[in-house]
Amino acid sequence: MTENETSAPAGPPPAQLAPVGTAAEADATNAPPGGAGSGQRPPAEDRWSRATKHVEGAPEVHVHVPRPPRWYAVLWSSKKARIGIVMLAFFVFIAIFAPMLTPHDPNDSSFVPVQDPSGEHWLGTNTLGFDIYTQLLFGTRLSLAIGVLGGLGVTLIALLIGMVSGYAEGTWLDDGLSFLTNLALVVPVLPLMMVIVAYSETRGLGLLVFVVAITGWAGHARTKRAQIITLRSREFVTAARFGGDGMLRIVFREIMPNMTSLVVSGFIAASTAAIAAEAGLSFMGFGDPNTVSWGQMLFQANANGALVQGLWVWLLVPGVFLALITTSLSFVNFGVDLLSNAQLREEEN
Amino acid sequence: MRYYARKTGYFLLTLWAAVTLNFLIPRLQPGDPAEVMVRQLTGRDGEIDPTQIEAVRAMLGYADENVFVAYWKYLQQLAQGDLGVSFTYYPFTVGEVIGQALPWTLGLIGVTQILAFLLGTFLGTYAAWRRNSRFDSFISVGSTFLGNLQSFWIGMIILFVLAYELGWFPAVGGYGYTTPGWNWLFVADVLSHAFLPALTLMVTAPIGFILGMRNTMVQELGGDYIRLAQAAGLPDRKVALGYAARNALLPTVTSFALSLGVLMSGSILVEQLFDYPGMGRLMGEATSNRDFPLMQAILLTTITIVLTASFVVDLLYGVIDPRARKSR
Amino acid sequence: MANERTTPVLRVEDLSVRYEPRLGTAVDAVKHASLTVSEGEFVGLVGESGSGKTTLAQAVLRLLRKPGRVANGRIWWGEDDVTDATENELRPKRWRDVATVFQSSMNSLNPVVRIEKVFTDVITAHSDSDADAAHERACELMDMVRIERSFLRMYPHELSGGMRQRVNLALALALQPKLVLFDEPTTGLDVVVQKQILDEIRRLQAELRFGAILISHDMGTILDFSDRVAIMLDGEIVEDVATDTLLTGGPQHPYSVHLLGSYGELLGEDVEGYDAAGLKAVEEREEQVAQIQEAVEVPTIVEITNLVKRFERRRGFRVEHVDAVTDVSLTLRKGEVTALVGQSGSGKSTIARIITTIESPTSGQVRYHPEGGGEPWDITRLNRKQRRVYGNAVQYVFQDPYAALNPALTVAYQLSRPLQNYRGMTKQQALDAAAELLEQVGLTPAAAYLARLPHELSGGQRQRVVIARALAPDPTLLIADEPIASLDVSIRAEILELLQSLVLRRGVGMLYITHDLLSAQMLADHAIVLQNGQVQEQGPAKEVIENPQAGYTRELLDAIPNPFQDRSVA
Amino acid sequence: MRRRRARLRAAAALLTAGLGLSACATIGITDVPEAPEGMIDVLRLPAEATGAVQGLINYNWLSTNPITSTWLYEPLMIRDEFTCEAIGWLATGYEWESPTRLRIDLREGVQWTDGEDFTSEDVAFNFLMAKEYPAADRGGLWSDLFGAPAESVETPDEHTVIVTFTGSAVAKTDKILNEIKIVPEHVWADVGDPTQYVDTDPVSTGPFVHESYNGRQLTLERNESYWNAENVKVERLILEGQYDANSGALAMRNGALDLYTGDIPNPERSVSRSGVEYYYPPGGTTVLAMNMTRPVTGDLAFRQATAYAIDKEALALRASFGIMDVGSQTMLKLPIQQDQVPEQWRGEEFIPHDPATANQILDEAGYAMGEDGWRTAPDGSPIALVFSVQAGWMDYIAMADVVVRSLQAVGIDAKVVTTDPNAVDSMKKSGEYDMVLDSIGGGCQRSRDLGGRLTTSQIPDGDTILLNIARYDDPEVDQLVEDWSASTDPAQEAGYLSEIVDVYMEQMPYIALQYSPVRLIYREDNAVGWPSEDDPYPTNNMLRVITTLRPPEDAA
Repeated sequence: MTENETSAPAGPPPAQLAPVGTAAEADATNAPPGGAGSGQRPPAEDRWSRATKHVEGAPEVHVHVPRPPRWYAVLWSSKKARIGIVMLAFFVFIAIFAPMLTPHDPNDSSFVPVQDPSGEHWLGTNTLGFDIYTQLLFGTRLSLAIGVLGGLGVTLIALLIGMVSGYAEGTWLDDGLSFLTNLALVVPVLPLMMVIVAYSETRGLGLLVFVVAITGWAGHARTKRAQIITLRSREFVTAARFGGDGMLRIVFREIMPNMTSLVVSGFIAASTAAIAAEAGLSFMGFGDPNTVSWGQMLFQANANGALVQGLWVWLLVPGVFLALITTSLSFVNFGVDLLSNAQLREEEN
Repeated sequence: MRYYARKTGYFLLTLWAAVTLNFLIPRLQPGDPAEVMVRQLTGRDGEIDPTQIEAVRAMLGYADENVFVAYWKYLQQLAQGDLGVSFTYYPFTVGEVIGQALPWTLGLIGVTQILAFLLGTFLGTYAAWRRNSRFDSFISVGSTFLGNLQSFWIGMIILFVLAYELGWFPAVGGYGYTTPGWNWLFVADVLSHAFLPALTLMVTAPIGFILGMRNTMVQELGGDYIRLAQAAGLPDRKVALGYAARNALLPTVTSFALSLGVLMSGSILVEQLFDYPGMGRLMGEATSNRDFPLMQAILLTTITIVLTASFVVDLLYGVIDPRARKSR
Repeated sequence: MANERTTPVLRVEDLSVRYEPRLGTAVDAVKHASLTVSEGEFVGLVGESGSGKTTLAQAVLRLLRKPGRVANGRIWWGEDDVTDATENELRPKRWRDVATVFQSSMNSLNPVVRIEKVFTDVITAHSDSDADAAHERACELMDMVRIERSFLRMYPHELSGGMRQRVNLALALALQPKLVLFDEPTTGLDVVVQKQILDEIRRLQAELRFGAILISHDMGTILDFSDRVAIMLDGEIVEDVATDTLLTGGPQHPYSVHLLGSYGELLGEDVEGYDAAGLKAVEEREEQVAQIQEAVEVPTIVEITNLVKRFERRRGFRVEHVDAVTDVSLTLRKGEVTALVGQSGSGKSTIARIITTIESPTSGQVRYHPEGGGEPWDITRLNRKQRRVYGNAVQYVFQDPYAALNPALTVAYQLSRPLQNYRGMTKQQALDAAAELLEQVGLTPAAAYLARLPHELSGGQRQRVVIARALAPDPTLLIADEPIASLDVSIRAEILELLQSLVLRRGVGMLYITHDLLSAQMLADHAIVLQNGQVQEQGPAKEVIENPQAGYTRELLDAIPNPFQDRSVA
Repeated sequence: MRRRRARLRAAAALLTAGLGLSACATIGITDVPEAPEGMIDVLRLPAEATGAVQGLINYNWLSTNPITSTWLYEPLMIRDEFTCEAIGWLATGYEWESPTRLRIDLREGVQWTDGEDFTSEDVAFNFLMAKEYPAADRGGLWSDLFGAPAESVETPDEHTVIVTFTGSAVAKTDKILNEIKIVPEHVWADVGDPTQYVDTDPVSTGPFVHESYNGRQLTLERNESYWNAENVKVERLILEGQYDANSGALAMRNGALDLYTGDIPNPERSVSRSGVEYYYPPGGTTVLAMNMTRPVTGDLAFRQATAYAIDKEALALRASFGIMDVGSQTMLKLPIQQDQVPEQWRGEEFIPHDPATANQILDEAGYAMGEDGWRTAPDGSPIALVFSVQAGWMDYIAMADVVVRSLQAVGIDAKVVTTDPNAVDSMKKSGEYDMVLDSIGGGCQRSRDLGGRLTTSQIPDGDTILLNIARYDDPEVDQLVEDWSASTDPAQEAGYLSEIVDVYMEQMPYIALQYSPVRLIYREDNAVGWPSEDDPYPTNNMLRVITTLRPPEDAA
């Protein structure tokens, strides 16, 4: 959304006329009547404003620019999104400054195992001799990394398949891609994940991202396809075709900017799923034991009988942190939804 | 008519693709079933005995045949309804094994899914109708958080607290000492055993329905026909339930079928945790044992259930939504 | 009874409605509006989009939703002040005192229940009638709006738009309300259907004597129908006079003058105080065309011969054929405007789609005569290079400027793409050329518009950008598909004027597609009247319109209200 | 009485399910009738069938998931893995009359549970059945792996069986005696392929007979006519439920189980406070296998240095919470088998943790320390070893972690890569690895358990997993193992062992880390006489354990 004040000639600042996008208020959403032009110089078309010149005391004509509120303002306006952003910022802070928040190394297993929380070990140590607090802090890094990368992976695949198949709706290409998508939707994800993980010789972030992306794209591709189908029949797309633009340019340059908030919210949802998937996979023993992650902590806690040994913290805290980070993402998504649905802005608080 | 023919054709095509994937996915995993089996007998720290492997291999009778030949055989067997013999439960057939496990999962998942659907749509409807109320924010914030908890984690906590520490419920298994049969003793036994796994699933299962229903309902409430109904002075309850909820239910019904598949996947961990004798556990077991026939059959059953459910929903959709009847 | 007469069915005093969105600045959508409707009175409320008509209607119906609220003033339904009444207090009064017909006929009926159910719901909610009585009443109402009773058993989507709006009308009358509020009840409907519905409303209103408010942006309808007209501008009611006074005595407020004037301009009527010099007189244009035609032989651009387009629709095992276009031939020449007139479904858009190669013809030929002579090309068999040349030569002006511009991209981008694509310009060259184009369509200074996003432009400005974009590749033929249909009355004449000047100045040919014979008469040299895909009549525009031969043409002409004439005749 | 109580309980369960109120968790615990004086009422054990589905009744020990394979059918003899003596069971003794001829002397007076006598015909039937159906040949009697295949089976009298082989087959002794469980000829002769036989009504010789099975809970009753009935003091066994580390520990803790043989991490902390005892005797040795065909790991000096570099104490602490002892490089189970250690290695059974020595060996062998702190191979190429570990195996991962840290401490660059357990197996088969963990069996057929690890005939070819995964290749050792396998003279045993231990100590193809446990976690509320540190005996065969148990009153 470019700012137009800089390019507009001097004149009164553009006033906000109406809430944009309140679909029910057809009157209010449309552009104001004849109220165009820029201050002193009425555009040639506007005969009404020409007419008003003959009348003394006619109201001054403004440039009524119904600019929608800035995206960050919309995001911040939602209480849930606010909480989500703050929580997420908290996790990002931890991830970045983890080494400064703890004196220990997350891979250091030289502590006396099974210590109760103390000044030295805030959450105690686990049976393997790791400092739980330190591992918790450093685990944030992996969760965020997998969230970002997994979300990106899913979004990219979903975009490519969804957009192409949506734009080519009705052709064999779309039939093929849609079929693939529907198939991917019904194939049980967990066995597929297990196969992929089992087939790969090494474990690690890359593999997890791959697994998450390859198993998680279908639903997103479907929504993107649906969205592009509605957008594709819009006249501006036909106009771009008449303007001589090619398919890829139309899809990614003309159509995509109109579904930014959908893409973003899809990305966040995919990130959430990726973080959860990492936890699940790690819990089943498919993770990489060399990395410190919350899923890995849960797995170790479970495999080492944390509950029966009374090490509640070891099991509870990573689980709660996982839920918190995914919740923060979901909350942010509430705000993102407001971007595309102005009606919701008035609903939610 | 054409609509149904197309849908049926699509259903069959997807089924075929799923059947083929079923064949491929298990075979892609590394590991030799005989070795896995012997490893299980000897235990992890034991030494694998080549003589045993030889014998077990001879028993299971699979050969290193060409993949295409194997695929063709598999299709032929499948056409005859023969799913093969399970490696894990040799010499029982896969059919017998699944026959034992399926009712448990269908019972557990079916009941929780239906309960989740009812509870979820009810709460979602109410939250949407009373939107921006305390109840609404409580429901939407609470369910977001709960929905983000890992089901295995919830299960572990529930198991430990309710079963072991407090001892209120039996911890593991599908039933205890009672003899299976249609007597109320057994039914009570089964119910008490199903309670904890069902509770675990119920923490997260309704969340999708709650949020989905709430959102579509809020959307429907902005519709013109709602405004007209309000202008016409129809009672609130009628507007909420007869008008908005009725329309909002349509997309939710579609998601019902798909979420069945998700729930089945999710039940693997929960069933394992509670030693529940259902399909989820069986799947985990078949996978770790490289029990190809069993894995294939379970995947096939799962996919068939999901596909059939969405197929039925597709067909039903015409009944629920009059618009779908003609236009397609 | 005298007492009742003095109590108006609706009284609005000094009403202000304020939108206070949680984001952005608050807006007064309605400012100090006062309006009174007496029993049996028909009041027209006119104003352009964004003037606050609908907001006023919602407020009157007490259906305002957040973030809107009544900031000031009072509303009476009959004798009751309902400004602050609770929903429970309102409920028994609703639909008895005030009923309504909404704009969107498509969505205002519950899509998943049969129509009868909606009737029974409404009737039983307000009376003790049992199901049978309600059914009886529903049947009566259906009779009243002249729809077969069997339609009660149908679902809304099974009805056509006009039918649905009739149902809505019947529904509004279910409880014999004292006032019915019609909020643009015919928007989006076909011209002929529009007329039928409006006639129906008028007949019923005359018969049942309910008070009525008709909200519309269509000056003609309002003037034709109402006893009194209220004109809204920027949330204010600037004029509230009897229709006769408005037409004969002339409006008082300058805006009313402008509105009435630009409406009259299209009809060829003068309104006192309105400067209508914008459009060239038809005669003048005719002369020019005649001159062109005599001087040189006008080159043909596109030639259509015996065009047939048949759509196949499968229903079960049967295949139904719908002939959208049957045996149409026409020639589009340089510098000539051909009008294709017909109501929706007449096949005019299909022809446009075939010319722009979106659809392909079933039979018949569409040939393009390339510039600089040579064999004409069959547009269904263009090679890659020819396709490009053809795409360059034939451009399209869209109906709805709100949909035709990409909301996420700047004017500069959208204008420079065709320039870069067809004319091989660099980015900077394209920008300069884009600015020039903007000047040509009357958007000056161009720099002020280049960086804008579509939502920062008014409707007229948008349509100018759309036209500029169509001109960008320097085409020889413009296909203008209802270019003024979705614009406000006061802008229509201007856009027509612009199109006309472009034809004159640049000598492009134009296929002007419209349902509106009047605008065709103004712009076009040649007119073709289509019905159900068949040509009913064609010839010089002036002749076709002034002296229609086909019954269908006359029907179309009749559908156009002309309050000036009606009044003067009366 | 019993029925009424059950009804009450079910009502409580109904309430529980219906209202979610608390009820007794003991639902599912059956009442058992009291046992006679001096007997144990009941012992509760986890189910043996490992599967999720338990409603399929099959007692056939050859099937992949029998309801029980321990308590009904018995082996001929049980080898004491500590002393290496053979304990008589269905057979009282055996003798290799020549390396190709094995005589087995059967116990007299043994009856099948249907009253028929157990004879040599039964044993011969079992052996011949394995010939006809190779799938049933779990002892490898007729295969040519580890010794020659059998040729014929004779039964000179009712209590003697003689098996002749085509060549020397002494290495098969323990498999034949220990692994094969004898089934009755008069029942099984008619069933066709024994592996496909669904055995729902077992006729056996074991200490227990089946009483009831409801698809989940198996109740076994004492076999009154058992040949060793006087030593079986347990009236009933109830086998039910599958347990993992957590649930197993909890069930042990609250007394729902009397015995658990699965892994419970850190039993000292998790269970022993609640009156649960545990005994983890060594069952074998977990070793670090080095790929002898690769440049660095194939170098003796590097292997020796590695052996010194590894902090095995820390490793045992991490991997088994210090319960298991550090493994001896002699591959013998110390201190139990202390007397079997060859003389030349007495006192040097363990390679000490000595980084200085490790560094010295590396320096001398040309592994130069670079500027960056990492050593390079003698040819100057950088070292980057990959330690492939089975994913999900917590103790293995912990061990690998300690090993890699130890290596890094002496400047060797190595990293742990976790892989699917089956993929690790295929690495072992194909030899595509640097270092893996493996377990060397602690059995008494040492020519096979220790020797097989070093012979070229046991190098896997890629299809089947064999024993020599380090790919140790020495013709002399091949010959040694061959001779040892053919030896029937117990007196020569020590000499062969001494030579083979030399190879382990000097060549170090496998580096001992810690002993792998044979776990036994038990409660003494209902039974005493379990093996323990004070009363050690091997736990590898539960038949032996059950015949040692006594009611607690007896002990008092």
